[in-house]
Amino acid sequence: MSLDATWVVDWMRESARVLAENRAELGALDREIGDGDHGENMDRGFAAVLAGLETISADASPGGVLQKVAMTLISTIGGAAGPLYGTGLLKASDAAGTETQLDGASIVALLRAVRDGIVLRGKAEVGEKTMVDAWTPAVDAASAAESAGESPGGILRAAAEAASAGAEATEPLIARKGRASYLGERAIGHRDPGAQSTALLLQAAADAARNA
Amino acid sequence: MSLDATWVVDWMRESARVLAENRAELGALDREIGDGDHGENMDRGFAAVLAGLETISADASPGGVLQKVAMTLISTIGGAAGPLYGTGLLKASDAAGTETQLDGASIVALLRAVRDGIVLRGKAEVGEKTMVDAWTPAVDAASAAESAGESPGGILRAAAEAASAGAEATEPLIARKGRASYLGERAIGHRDPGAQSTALLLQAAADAARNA
Amino acid sequence: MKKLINDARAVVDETLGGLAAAHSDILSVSFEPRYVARRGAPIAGKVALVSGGGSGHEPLHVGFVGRGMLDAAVPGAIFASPTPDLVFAATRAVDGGAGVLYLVKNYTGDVLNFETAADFAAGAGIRVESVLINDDVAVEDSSFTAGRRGIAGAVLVEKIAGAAAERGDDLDSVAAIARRVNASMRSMGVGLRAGVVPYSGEPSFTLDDEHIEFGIGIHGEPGRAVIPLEPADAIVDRLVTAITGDLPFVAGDRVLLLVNGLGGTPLSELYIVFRRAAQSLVERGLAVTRSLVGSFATSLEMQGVSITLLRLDDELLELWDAPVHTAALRWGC
Amino acid sequence: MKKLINDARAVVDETLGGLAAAHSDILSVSFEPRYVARRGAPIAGKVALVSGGGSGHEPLHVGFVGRGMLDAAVPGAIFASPTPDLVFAATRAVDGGAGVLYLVKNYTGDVLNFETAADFAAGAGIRVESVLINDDVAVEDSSFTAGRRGIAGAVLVEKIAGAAAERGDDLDSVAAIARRVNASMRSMGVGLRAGVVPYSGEPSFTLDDEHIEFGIGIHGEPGRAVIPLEPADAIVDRLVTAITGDLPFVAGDRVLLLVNGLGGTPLSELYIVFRRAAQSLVERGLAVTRSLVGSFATSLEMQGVSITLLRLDDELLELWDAPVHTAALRWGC
Ligand SMILES: Nc1ncnc2c1ncn2[C@@H]1O[C@H](COP(=O)(O)OP(=O)(O)O)[C@@H](O)[C@H]1O
Ligand SMILES: Nc1ncnc2c1ncn2[C@@H]1O[C@H](COP(=O)(O)OP(=O)(O)O)[C@@H](O)[C@H]1O
Ligand SMILES: [Mg+2]
Ligand SMILES: [Mg+2]
Ligand SMILES: [Mg+2]
Ligand SMILES: [Mg+2]
Repeated sequence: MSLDATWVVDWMRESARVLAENRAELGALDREIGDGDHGENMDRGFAAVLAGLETISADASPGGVLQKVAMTLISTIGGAAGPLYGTGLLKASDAAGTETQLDGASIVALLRAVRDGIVLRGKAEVGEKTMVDAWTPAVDAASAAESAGESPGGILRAAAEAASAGAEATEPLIARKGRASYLGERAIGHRDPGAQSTALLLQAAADAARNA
Repeated sequence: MSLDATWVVDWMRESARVLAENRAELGALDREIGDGDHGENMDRGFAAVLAGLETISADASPGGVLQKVAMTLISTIGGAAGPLYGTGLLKASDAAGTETQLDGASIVALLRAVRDGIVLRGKAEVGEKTMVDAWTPAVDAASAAESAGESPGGILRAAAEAASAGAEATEPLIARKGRASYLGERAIGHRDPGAQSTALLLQAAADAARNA
Repeated sequence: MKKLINDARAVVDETLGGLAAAHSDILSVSFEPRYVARRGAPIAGKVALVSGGGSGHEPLHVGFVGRGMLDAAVPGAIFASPTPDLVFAATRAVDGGAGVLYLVKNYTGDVLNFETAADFAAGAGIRVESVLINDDVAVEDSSFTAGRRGIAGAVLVEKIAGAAAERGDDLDSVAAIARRVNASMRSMGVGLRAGVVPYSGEPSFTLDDEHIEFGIGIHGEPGRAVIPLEPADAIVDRLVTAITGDLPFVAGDRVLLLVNGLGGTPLSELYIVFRRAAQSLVERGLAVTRSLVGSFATSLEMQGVSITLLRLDDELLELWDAPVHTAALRWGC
Repeated sequence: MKKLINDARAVVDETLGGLAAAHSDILSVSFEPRYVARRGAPIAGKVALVSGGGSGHEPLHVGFVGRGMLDAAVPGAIFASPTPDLVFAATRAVDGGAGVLYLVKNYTGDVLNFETAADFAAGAGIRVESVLINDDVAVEDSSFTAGRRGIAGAVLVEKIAGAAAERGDDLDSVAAIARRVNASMRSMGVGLRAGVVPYSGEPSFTLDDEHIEFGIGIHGEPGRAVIPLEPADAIVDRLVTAITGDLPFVAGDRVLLLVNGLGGTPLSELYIVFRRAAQSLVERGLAVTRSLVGSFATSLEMQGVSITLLRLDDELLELWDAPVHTAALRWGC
């Protein structure tokens, strides 16, 4: 079984939907330990992505769609999340190359490329209370699921679950990167907004692969 | 029976006390239909008067004391009330002249001079919701009491009662002078702060003549 | 009450202390008697401009002392007109022999106190002229009120009359220019949330979250009505309609547009207001020839804005553009 | 939420619309792509200065575009760094062939977005240098944080580097001056009440009536601690101690003292703060050689203040005094 460009398009549509739905919640998380704009930033970026999907050509590859999405995010999100998600998806686009069908191993490579792109730009390590704390367990879980012979859908569901757990696990942490790092101990008890948006994005990826 | 400079001094001391006590209340009245500073202005002015009384010479006449008080008020109250009360008391000082003892007729003349001084400066007529609405009935009541043969103390008590009623009677009025005039109908239901401070001042005058 | 102050009664003196420390090149502060004078005053042969009024409206008037504007400002207690002895002291300090012009916002207290000061000055042989500033169209100018209030338009009168004095006009001429500016301008404001008077700790008025005071005064005095909060453009249109209809301003007029914050309004909102005001004036055929945006005549930390429109002619324009160097307004030098 | 706005999402564009209408002599606004450029840019042979960052801090940076300061400012959404394509568009619009200097406040978002823009510019053959501004001593500069934040000191860097570019310094020299200013200055602020972010309608933090945030950031980010509200002088002393101890500033230093309002603080309070800050610097033997008081780097209508201290040398002083003509800062012309 494999996923094609339609999955990427569905993933982005679903992402736009859930980010709009969770705009206020992400904003509230960011207000607690940041500057309150994360929900607005993500919603603005994915609304632009959604608009851009209208004009995607029918024969676009998964990598082609991802590149367009990445460029849109870079030029619409702003803040820290824009370059981070943008670079991540750009790297994912590179990883997907010109393939038209993504098998399990390609899916894992794609997720790993996102994570590595984010780390490349943001230099955050695991445990520093950023979106990396959702991406890294997600990549690990995806890799394990693939090794265990799961389908692409199963791999994405494993990634989504791990990202969600990873986001939750940022709550007791002290932040070392981003705006929340200024809080010291006062960050404890609050979930990282970027880790939470990552969990939403990966849940959207799994939901878009519902039947795969 | 008559009143001397000691009465004027006691009147001013008592005024300083009750104005300090009613600072917040006068401020609240002025906040409703003015700019909220009347309590502060009166308290500042009479605190300065109180300090000035320390250095009054033992042989000062009532008119002399009133002149010093008037000058102090003019140079410390500011706002509308400063020149109005100041001019009023300056005229009262003129009315008292060099007399050392004020009989009933002199007391009435003194009160009338205050009222006339205020009207001269402020041009307010009765019914325009200003301190004139307390002074005018006070002067009329004092005059009537004097005609009826009342003592100076009795005259001042009559004036105080009428001023108090006059202040209360400003509540249903629309203002035509001062800051409250901008309110139109919205001034209805609020007591004029200057009329209220006049009522306090005349009550202080009566209290200072408690035994006369 | 949350304020960066020490003692409610020391607010005015300590503000002046900071002003003196920050702007010693422009002005000096006398604390006893209390007034602010232009550095170098008196200037022999120059008409001296003196203004003042209650404090709490900073930078008005103290921030407008300096070259090309005021020779002295006399700040009273918060919202209370200064007393005549202080105005007189300032008058004596800055009179350069060519007479003194009082610029007085039309409030009973200011009028009476400056009147008395003018009497003192006359007694001391100083020639004084007074010009009343009453630009606020919120208030009906009728025998049923104390007359129109003076609000942010004071800044324009001070700037332009100051320039006239600086170029050497005599007292009558400077007074005539000041009266011309006053007669050629109209203002009106709205209040969203009151400032808190330091000595009472209470807001000067209260409004719920859905209402604004249309026609607010700079002491928090009420205006025409409490109306529902609307989008900025709708509010601006109401203000512009009231202002332009009053003079009236007509198509072809060149105007100066001042959008003035009342103390607690962020600059971004002032520009949003300016944007619509300028649009709406252009729609009416007026030419917005000069602009000023900022918080110049405030009411403590009140949230709100006022709009002032001045009809310009060549002379007023030239005087407006003339160099000015004060704490709050500076150009050309 | 009570604001003079029309649509929460239109706040930035409409603010710029007002800015363009009010200051067409100084600047022009491009809406699509969105940036503000100095009128007359590009200026051939002059190093161009570009800054930017999230909106909501007005007049920073858009109010500092003009002669002797920025060639372009790129405002992002409220509190969100602008995207690289916009910074790149502004870069292309103002590059006069002598290279472009990016002045970037140290926030992860700004750093990353300007970094990408610099890559784009390199690709287009435009030489770009970047200088990070990180004056806020509230935040520890350690490997455990994203590093010190850039706050009101940005105004000083923009003014002084702008003057260096104006006198014809080359890119490396202007960058060196900007770095010198940044290295010679320290800032810190306190917040009393948060601004309300238009799109959420929520205050960016909440504090009860008895507490303040000591070391507040200009996005309402927390600082060192929530402490009880104290008299202004005590708060100022805390800030001055933190700031002077950090560089450190020592007796004999000539300094520029900037007291910056955070948006909703009345000018009178800024002067009260200035008064004590100047006193306390003098007590430490410092010479307050230049002063600036006003709301320059704000956080919507936040109530609070920041203090910035810059150690001056003859060259910085000369560049500070050089003519500047922008919407929010003007002298010498
Ligand atoms: N250096 C970094 N590496 C990885 N993620 C980061 C880094 N800095 C910030 N982030 C992520 O970005 C999120 C904030 O994004 P957003 O609110 O949109 O931007 P900003 O902080 O500029 O307002 C944080 O919650 C965190 O997950
Ligand atoms: N023209 C006037 N004639 C008589 N009294 C007046 C006049 N104008 C105002 N007042 C009185 O002054 C009072 C207000 O005084 P105050 O608050 O101290 O001054 P301000 O109005 O300048 O703030 C009013 O309540 C009113 O009684
Ligand atoms: Mg954020
Ligand atoms: Mg009053
Ligand atoms: Mg008053
Ligand atoms: Mg942000």
